[in-house]
Amino acid sequence: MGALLQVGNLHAWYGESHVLHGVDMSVGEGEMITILGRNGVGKTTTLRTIMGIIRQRRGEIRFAGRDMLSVPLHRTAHAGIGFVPEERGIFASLTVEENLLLPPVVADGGMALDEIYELFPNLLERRTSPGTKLSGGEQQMLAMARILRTGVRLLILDEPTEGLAPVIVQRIGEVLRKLKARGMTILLVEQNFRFASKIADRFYLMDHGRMVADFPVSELPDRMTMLHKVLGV
Amino acid sequence: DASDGVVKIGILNDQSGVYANFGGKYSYEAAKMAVEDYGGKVLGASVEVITADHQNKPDIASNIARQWYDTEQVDAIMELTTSSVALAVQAISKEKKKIDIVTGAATTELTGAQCSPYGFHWAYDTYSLAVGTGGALVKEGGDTWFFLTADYAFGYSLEENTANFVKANGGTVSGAVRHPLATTDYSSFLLQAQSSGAKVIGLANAGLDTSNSIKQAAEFGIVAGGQRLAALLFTLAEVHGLGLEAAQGLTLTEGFYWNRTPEAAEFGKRFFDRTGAMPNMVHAGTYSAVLQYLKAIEKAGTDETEAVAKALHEMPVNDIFAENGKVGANGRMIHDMYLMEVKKPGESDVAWDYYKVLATIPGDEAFIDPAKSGCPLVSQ
Amino acid sequence: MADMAETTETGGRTEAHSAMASSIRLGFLLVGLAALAVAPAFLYPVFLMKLLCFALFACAFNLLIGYTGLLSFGHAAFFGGAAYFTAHAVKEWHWTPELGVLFGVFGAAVLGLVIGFFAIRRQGIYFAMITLALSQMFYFFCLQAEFTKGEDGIQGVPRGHLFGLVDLSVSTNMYYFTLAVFVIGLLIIWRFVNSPFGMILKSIRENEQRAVSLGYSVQYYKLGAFVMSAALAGLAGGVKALVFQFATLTDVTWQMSGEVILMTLLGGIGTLIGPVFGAGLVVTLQNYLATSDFPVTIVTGVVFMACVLLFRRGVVGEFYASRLGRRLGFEHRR
Amino acid sequence: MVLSARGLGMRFGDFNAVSNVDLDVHHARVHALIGPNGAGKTTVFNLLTKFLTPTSGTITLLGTDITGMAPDRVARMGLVRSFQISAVFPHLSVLDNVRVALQRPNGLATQFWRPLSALDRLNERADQLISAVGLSEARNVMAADLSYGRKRVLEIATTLALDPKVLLLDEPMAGMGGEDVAVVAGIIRNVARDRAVLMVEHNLKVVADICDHVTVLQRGEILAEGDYRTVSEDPRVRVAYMGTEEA
Amino acid sequence: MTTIFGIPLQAFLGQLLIGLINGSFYALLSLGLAVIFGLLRVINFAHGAQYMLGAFVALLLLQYLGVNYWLALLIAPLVVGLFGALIERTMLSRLYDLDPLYGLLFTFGLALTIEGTFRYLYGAAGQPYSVPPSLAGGTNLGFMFLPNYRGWVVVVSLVACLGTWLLIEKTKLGSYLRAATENTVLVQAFGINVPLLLTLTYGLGAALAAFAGVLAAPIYQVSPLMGTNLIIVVFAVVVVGGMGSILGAIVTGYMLGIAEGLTKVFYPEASNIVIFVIMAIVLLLRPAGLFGKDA
Ligand SMILES: Nc1ncnc2c1ncn2[C@@H]1O[C@H](COP(=O)(O)OP(=O)(O)OP(=O)(O)O)[C@@H](O)[C@H]1O
Ligand SMILES: Nc1ncnc2c1ncn2[C@@H]1O[C@H](COP(=O)(O)OP(=O)(O)OP(=O)(O)O)[C@@H](O)[C@H]1O
Ligand SMILES: [Mg+2]
Ligand SMILES: [Mg+2]
Repeated sequence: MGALLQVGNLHAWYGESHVLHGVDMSVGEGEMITILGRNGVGKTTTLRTIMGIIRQRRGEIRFAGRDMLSVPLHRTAHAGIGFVPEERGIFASLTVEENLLLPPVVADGGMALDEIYELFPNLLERRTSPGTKLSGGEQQMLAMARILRTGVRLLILDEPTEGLAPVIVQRIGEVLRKLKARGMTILLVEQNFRFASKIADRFYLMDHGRMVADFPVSELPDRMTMLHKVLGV
Repeated sequence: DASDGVVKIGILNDQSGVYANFGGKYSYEAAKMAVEDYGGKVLGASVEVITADHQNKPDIASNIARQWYDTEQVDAIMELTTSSVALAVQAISKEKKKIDIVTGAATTELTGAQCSPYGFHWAYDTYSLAVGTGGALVKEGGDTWFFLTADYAFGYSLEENTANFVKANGGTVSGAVRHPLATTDYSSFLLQAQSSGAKVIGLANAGLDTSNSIKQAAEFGIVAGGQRLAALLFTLAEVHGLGLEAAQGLTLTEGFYWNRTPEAAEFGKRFFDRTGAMPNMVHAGTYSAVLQYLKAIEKAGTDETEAVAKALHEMPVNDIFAENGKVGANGRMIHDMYLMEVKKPGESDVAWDYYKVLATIPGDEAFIDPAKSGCPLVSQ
Repeated sequence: MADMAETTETGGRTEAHSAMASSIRLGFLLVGLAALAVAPAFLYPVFLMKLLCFALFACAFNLLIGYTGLLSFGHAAFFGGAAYFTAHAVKEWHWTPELGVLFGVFGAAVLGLVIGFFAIRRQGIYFAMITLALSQMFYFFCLQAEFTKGEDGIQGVPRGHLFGLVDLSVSTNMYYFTLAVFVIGLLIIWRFVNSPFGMILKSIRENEQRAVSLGYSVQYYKLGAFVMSAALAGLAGGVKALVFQFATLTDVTWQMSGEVILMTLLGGIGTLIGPVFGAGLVVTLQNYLATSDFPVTIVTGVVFMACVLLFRRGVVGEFYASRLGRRLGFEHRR
Repeated sequence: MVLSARGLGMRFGDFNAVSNVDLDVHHARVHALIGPNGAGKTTVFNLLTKFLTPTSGTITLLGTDITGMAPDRVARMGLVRSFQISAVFPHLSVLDNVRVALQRPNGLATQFWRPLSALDRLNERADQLISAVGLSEARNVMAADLSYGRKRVLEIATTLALDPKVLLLDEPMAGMGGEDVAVVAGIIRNVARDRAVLMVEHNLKVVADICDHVTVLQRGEILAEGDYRTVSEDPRVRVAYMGTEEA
Repeated sequence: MTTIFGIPLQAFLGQLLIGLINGSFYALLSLGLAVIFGLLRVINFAHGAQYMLGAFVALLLLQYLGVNYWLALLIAPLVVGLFGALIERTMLSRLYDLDPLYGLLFTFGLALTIEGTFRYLYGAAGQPYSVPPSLAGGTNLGFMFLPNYRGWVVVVSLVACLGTWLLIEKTKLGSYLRAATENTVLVQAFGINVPLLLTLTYGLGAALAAFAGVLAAPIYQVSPLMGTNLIIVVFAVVVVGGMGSILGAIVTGYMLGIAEGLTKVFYPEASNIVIFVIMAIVLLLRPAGLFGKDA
């Protein structure tokens, strides 16, 4: 069986500016992958292009064997991909609970509401307040929690730990591990290297709109000098 | 003889805006009928009618007027719906020494302070409407009045003129309520009018405002309750738009009714064949103005402005519109006006047969005495 | 770092480019002015004057929408209001034309201050609706006020003698007076936009909150721009009253506010001379349609829709953005 | 002491976002405000800069009571903040972004009669600021075209342009790559030499490295205060905020 | 006799009721505007034209097909709603990524076109549409003669307003709509067909306007101009209410209808500007409007 997500020679543009210059990557079923890279190399763009949010794209995107290039944006989720954007995208006019219940369930196997509240007690406490009245961290939790209900197979996360307190970061790490244990596939962009290094199975290193390295966690120690040079970590 | 071998008449009015039904394209049609009826030629020169839509904008109107006079050799401009346009174009005509005959605007200013030696006012004005409805109706027994007045100069002058005639004829005015222009709902005002107990409710407004007041008065059972509605500026076209069901019993004054005389009826039918509507006083007035203008050229033996204006001032007007009409020194064409009542649905047997003529107001009563008009051209 | 190097290079090129661009622009400007100077020989002067008045009006409007992002739906109040003020001052008080026009400008500015005071409390569409509502109030005022003479309008306004010397009832004199006012108005707008103040306006349009946190009293800047725009619209309206020798209700209706938006949109929002072209097109179109069988409102409406859908940048804006325009060194801002 | 708050409180409906917070910010010191998400840090910032009006308490800036003042006035008095979500003028170049910030303090904001070139005299200072944050190569790039991290750096540069007496930074390092973090930490350290800095930051390494004083907030109240070592050893802080992780 | 501010109590009650009736139209129209604005961020300038279209469709249905009022009350909103949906799908939807002002300008052009076309075809003078026979006549309430039809207008508009409010605030569909307002792309990424939702919304808004139009047809002359001036007043209503809330639009609609009605008694000259004056005052005291959420 091939990879769950297969990306080949992917190009993408913002208007006339060419941002992705042939991204190749593959994500196996049940894997947790982290994309590393400096600011502005195109990590977010990669995720958005895979989701189909950026439509100016060329190349190959296959999900579970299906060509995604021609799939309209609102069908991507139904194919089984869930997305948590960098800016979180909490809806101000909806309460926390309405936010939670918003994305339609696309397949069986999603979490129940109780389970979610158990994982994120803050949300339970504030379930009736408007979404954007949450603090930054609470919003991040809500954004993740929201997707867990839907039963998607691949979870795409853009910098889930940005702006979060260390305790919460730890908690998110735990959640991600639990999700992985349930068989969910996770693709992650992360600036917080320390966090990423603890949970990912495999890494891609991105530069100038391309993947420049690809290695499993086991090779991490050997790669440290290189990473240090490129990322400054 | 005609200076350039052709006599050109411009019909300038609103053809797409709020007054498009009042005169509009049909006035152009009426003008063309007049030319045809006259034989298409005067003093051997062919007569041409051109038209433009001023969109109710005085600046567009004056641009067109100037261009017509300066570059298209237009000899006279007529119709000129809306007083701001009529006054502006009359000023230009005066400056350019050209003839204008207004049939579409109501303001008495045209033959008052802003009169012109070459400017004429046909058909009607606010004064004549007030005399007709205010004066004649009191004699018919409508002696207590309540006014529903559009809250701007036009409304005030209609109300004031009418009230004066009501009082002069022994009637009383029990009150008035001012409504803003383009109000949609009149029920508040109508209730006030209803509770005043006046016999006549005078509608000193125009166009859609009047239509809506009349329609809602019917809804609140005002006419059925015994009060009488008098519209101070309302024409056949609008009665048609309102329908007899709502308009029945309404009193109004017009300068023309197609079914009043056989000649008028004959004209009306011909007009109807061309337009699908019967003429009102603006259409018939435009017909009359064009015809009279051509006759004046014939009489003067030239289309030169001074001579034609002189002839227009001197000649009596006799056509389907006016009987023994005469033109005052201020440019006002003085003719009879008619007080009408709108028939009930059952009383009307022919299509467009809407009016009963209640009274005829002789021209000398209906219009301001030129000597008292305030026109500087008249020795007071 | 390769891309950075590239941007610096482009930066350098842009500077050389912009030097060339400004000389080309200057060339265009001179040609345009020369054309206007000799135009009365070929075109109808009153028509030209009307065009210049509306062009200035549109430019004044554009000052607000194009450079501060505020869409006013009530600019007719300033244009038509000033026409009334000027007409009244000249006709009833016998002021000289230049004083009459200044009075119109002053009146429009005061009106702008009042309307602006309320309107700038909200942004975007709300702003548009508030200006619309308040200008509608002003319309009702004009309708009922004594001095406007209701629907007759103030008629027969004398053009008088400029500075007591030049007889403006001579068409050519009036034309060059109008042209001079137009050029001065345009210069004022140009300077205003390309000034330190203009820079702050631009930044407010970009990110209002940030401007506040940098210590700018955003409301005052917006109000300043609003009053400036109102005053210039008043300048156009005042001159128009002299050109046509009347002031009527037409110029204070909300349809007029819509028209000036159309002019600006058609010519190119945010371009200095776009509105001039837009005004030219609309005025010509209206004049032409007056004698055709086509209903004006439908055509106006369709042009409006087409403009928004198909060429939002407007005639001039599209030209700037086109290959030729860019080759000539123009750049479109928005 | 340049900025101080006494008994600061903020209610949203029946929710107490901030209650009874006393805060003293001193000249030439970097003061960190940390705490779990939702503790009320951003709200405290909003209160101090007057973007929100406190439901109770007073705020004093340089000896003046600013509790009832408008935000732009407070900014002009020298209290300037950055936003948690990056705030730049997207369609202005990096240079213009900084120059806009410089205009007002240099009295070049209201001149509508002067040409734009009048602003050229700000270039020198602007370039200094731009190079101080390492954006020199991007000087003529539009802010919108910068990556997220670089936008944040630019924002700090514009904030510094006001030469504020008190600088409030809301998570300046969030979303920043490792190399930028070090640079920005250096910048902050540097600017704090002659002004007061109050910052919210979750990156504990940065807090440990550059902050002189730390206030820990929890549920809108002050949980602990002191230098980083004292605070980080407080067991309550470890439970509520830091978790088991080492900085 | 009891008097209030010098007006007999009876007359006062009558005027209050009339204000409520007019408020019904304001409420229906501002509700439609609020729905469209809330979800599409478009100020629908064509709302007045769509109101007029509703009345005209009813009129034409009667004239050419003999369709009665009750059927027209269903068919006309449907027809106009479909027309709106078509416009949205083919044209308006291309403007969502742009400044919301373009939506305003587009619908302004649309309004001109629709009104111009009807003026061209049917002239500016009104045409009559009669009250349905079952609602003809009136009831003497003691303090006034209330035409039955007007009573019906109040009731039916209340029902329509309440129904719409429930749909948007209390249903799942409503929460999709509200979310889509804020971040179309993300809602789509969650698997919801947002373009379809928006089309439906615009259709719904237009249908509400048309519904009000059919209701108005028997009261006012059916004229191409009937919506032109109304729309500006309704804008003011919306500013007073604050665009954040659907409920606000409804309540403010009724309130201002009543305020206007009372002005017609106490100071009739000001009755057309009273709403604008209230707007100015509200803007001074509460810039976000009476029910607006953003301060
Ligand atoms: N909307 C946009 N329009 C034009 N260019 C953009 C846009 N968004 C991003 N870019 C550019 O595309 C490039 C890649 O951006 P992207 O957001 O994918 O970077 P990133 O790797 O996610 O960075 P970060 O770690 O800062 O989030 C950057 O150079 C950025 O300037
Ligand atoms: N305008 C508001 N209305 C209601 N509640 C609010 C409002 N603003 C903030 N809150 C609530 O106040 C609490 C404090 O929020 P704040 O944004 O200050 O947290 P924070 O400490 O900055 O968190 P983070 O580190 O996640 O940014 C949160 O629970 C939030 O939900
Ligand atoms: Mg990113
Ligand atoms: Mg925060």
